[in-house]
Amino acid sequence: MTDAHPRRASDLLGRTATGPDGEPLGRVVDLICEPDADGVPVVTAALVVRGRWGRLLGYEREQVDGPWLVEALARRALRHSQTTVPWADLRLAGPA
Amino acid sequence: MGARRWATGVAIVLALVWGGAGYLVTRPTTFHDYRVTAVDAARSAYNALATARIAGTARLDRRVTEPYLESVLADSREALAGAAKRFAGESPPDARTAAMRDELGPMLVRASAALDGLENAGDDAALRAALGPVAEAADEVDGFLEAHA
Amino acid sequence: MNPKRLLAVTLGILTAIGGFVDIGDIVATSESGARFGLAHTWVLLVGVVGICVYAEMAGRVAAVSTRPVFDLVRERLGPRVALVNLAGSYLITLATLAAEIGGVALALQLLSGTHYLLWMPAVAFTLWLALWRVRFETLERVFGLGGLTLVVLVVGVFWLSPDMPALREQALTFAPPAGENWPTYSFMAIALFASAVTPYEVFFFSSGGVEERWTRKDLLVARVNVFVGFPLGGLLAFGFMATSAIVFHPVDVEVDTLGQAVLPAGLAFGQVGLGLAILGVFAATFGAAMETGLSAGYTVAQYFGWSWGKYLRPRRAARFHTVVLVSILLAVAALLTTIDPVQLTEYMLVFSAVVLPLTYVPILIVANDRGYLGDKVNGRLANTLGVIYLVVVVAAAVAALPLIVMTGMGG
Amino acid sequence: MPLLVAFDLLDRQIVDSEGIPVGKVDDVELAVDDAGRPRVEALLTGQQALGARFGGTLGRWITSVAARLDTDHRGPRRIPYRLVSEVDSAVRLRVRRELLAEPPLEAWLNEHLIGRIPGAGDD
Repeated sequence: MTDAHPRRASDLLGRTATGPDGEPLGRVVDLICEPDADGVPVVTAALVVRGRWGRLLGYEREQVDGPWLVEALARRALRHSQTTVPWADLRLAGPA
Repeated sequence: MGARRWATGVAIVLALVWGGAGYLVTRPTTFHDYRVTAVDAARSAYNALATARIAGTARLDRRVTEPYLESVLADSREALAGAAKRFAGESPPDARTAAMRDELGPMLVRASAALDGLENAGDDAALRAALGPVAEAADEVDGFLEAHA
Repeated sequence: MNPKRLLAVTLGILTAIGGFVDIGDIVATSESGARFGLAHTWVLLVGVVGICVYAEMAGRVAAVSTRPVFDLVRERLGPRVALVNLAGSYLITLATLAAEIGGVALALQLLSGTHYLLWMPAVAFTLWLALWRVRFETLERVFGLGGLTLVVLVVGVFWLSPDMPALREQALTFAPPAGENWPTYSFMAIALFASAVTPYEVFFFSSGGVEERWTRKDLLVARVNVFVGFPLGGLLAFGFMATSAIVFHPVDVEVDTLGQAVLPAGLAFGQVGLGLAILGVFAATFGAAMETGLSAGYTVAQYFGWSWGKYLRPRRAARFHTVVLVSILLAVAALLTTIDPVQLTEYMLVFSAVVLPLTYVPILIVANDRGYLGDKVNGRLANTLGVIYLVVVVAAAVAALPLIVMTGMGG
Repeated sequence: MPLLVAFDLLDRQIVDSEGIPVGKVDDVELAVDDAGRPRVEALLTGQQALGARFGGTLGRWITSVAARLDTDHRGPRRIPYRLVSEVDSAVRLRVRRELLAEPPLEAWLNEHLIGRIPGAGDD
C-alpha cells in the first residue's frame, strides 16, 4: 500500500492499481468491506476494472438481473475485465 | 499541444459558421425566398381571417362569449400584423415577384380593414355586416395561396 | 376500493395532465389535428403506453423502497452524469413552468377579456401560495379532477356531427395528408411523443407517491393511478386533436393559439361548453404549473439529498422551498421578456435527447434490483416494453435534431 | 454479504430514524485500524464534500460556495458510522436529524428567507 493513510474513499476510487511489478491492472472502482467484531465495515479488497467506463450500475451484484439487453451491455463493458485485489496486495500508482 | 489544436479547430468552425451566417443574411433575395415569404404571410393571414370568421359567426349564434371573441380577434390581429410586417420587410427581386407583391399587398390591407370592422362592431347587426368583408378577404387570400403555394 | 381510495387516483390524473394536456400540448395536439387530421392518433397511443410502462416502474420503486426517481438517477449514474441530467431536466421543467403560468393567464384572458400579461403576477403568486400552504392531496384532487372537465371536448367530437368514415380513415393513416410534408409530420410526431414521456412526469409521480406515504401495501393504488391516469390524459389530448381535425382541418386553417383550440367546444355546446373547456384548460395548466414547480424542487433536492416535500413544514425543507420559489420567479422573469412560452417548450425538445435516456435507464435497472424491490422486480413484459421504449426514446431523440433544423421547429 | 463502499454507500440517500432525508453520502471518511486496514469511520455529506469529489473548476466552485456558508470552518458535515442502523435502499440512521448539526445552507435560508415567510413553521 503506497498511500498509508487514505482519508476519504474518493482518495482511493478512480486511481490506478498496479501489480507487484508495477504493471497497471486497471482503475479502482469500489472497495469491498467486511464487518469487524464491532460491526464496523473494514476494507478487505478493492474492485479493479480495466477500461474507461467505471460505473458498475449494480450488475456486479447478484441481486440484479435483466433486462437482458441492458445487462448484457453492462457486463460486456465490465465483467470480463473485473478483478478483486485483496487489500494487502493493493498497490496504487499516481497521485490521488 | 492538444489544447492548441482543439482551439484552432474550434476557431475554424466558428469562423465558418459566422461566415456562413453572414452570407445567408446578406445574400440577395431570390425568387424562391420571396415566394416562400409571400406564401407564409398569406397563410398566416388566411388562418387569422378564417378563425375570426368562425369565431364571429359563433358569436352571432351566442355560442361564444364577448371576452372570448375579443381575445381571439386580438390574436388574429397580432398574427396578421406580424405577417404583413414580414412581407413588407422583403423586397421583390424581379418582375414576377413584383407582381406577387402588387397582388398580395393590397389583400393584406383589405384583410386588416376587415378585421378592424369586426373588432369595432358594436351590435349583432354590425357584426353580421362586418363578417362579409372578412369572408371576402379570406377567400381572396385563399385564392392567392391556390395560385402560388 | 372505498371512496377515499378512489380519490387516490388523482395523482395519476394530475401527472398525466402535465404530460398530455399542458398548455404546450394543447396547442401542439390541436395544431396536429388541424394540419394532419387524425394521422397522429397512433403517436398518442404509443406515448400513453410508454409513459405507463415507466411510471408503473417508478411508482413501484417509490412504493416499495420509498426512493423517488431522481434519487436513483444520482445513485446509479454518479454525481457527474446525474448533474448533466439535472441541468437538462431543470431547463425543460423551468421552460414548461413558464409556459404553464402563461397558459393559466391566457385561460383567464379568454374568460375575462383582460390581457394575459396583466394576469401573470397574480397567477404566479397564487401558484407559489398554493405550493407553500395547501396540502398535497388537496392540490392533487382539486386540479386533477378540475382538469377532467376537458372531457367536454371528447364528447364534443360526437356533437359536431363529423364525417366518421373520413375520421376513421385518417386515424388509420400513418403518413401526412396531401399538401403536407414528411419532415413536418415526423417532427410533430416526435414532439408529441417526447412531451407524452417528458421526464418531469416520473419525477413528480414517484415523489408524489412518497408524499402520500405509499408503502408496499399501496402497490395496487400506484398501478391504478398509472393505468387510469395516463390513458385518461391521452384521451383528453385526443379530444383536442379530434375536434380540431373536425373544425379546422377541412377548411385548411392552422391552429396556433389557445383560443382556437377551445373554439370547437363552443361550436358544439355553446357558451356553457366553451366555459367548461376554458375552465378545464385553467385547471390543467394550473395543475401542470404545480407539477413542474414542485418537480423543479424535487429534482434539485433529491440530487443533493436535501429534505424535500410538502409533507414537511417549510422550515424543515427550507432548501426545497427556496428552489420552488426561485424557479417560479425565474419563470416569471422569462415570461416578462415577452418570449413566446409555448414556442420555448418546443425548443426544450433538444434537451430531451439527453435527459430521457439518463432518466429511464436508471429506473429500468433499479426496477430489476431485488435489493430494492425484493419479489416485486420487473416481470418479462415490463422489461420487454421497457427496453423497446428505451430504443424508441433514443431513436426519437436522435432524429429530433436534424428535423428541428429541416423544419424550423415544425414550420 | 459484503458492503461495497462506492456502490452501497456513495451517492445513496441518508435518512433519519423517521425516514426524513438528511443528505446524500457525498464521501466516506476512512481511518486505519490496528492491522493497517482502512475502516469506514464516518459518512460525509454536503456540497463541500461533493465538490471535492467532483474535482476541476466546477468542483472547486461548488466547494467554495458551500465553504462560504460554513462560517465556523467545520468542514463537511460528518455522520459517524456508528449512527447507521441499516443500509438498504437508503442509509438509515438510528437518530432523528434534529440531533445532527443543521446543514449550513438550510440554517442560512431559514434565518434569512424561508423562516421569515409567514406559515413556515406550520404543518
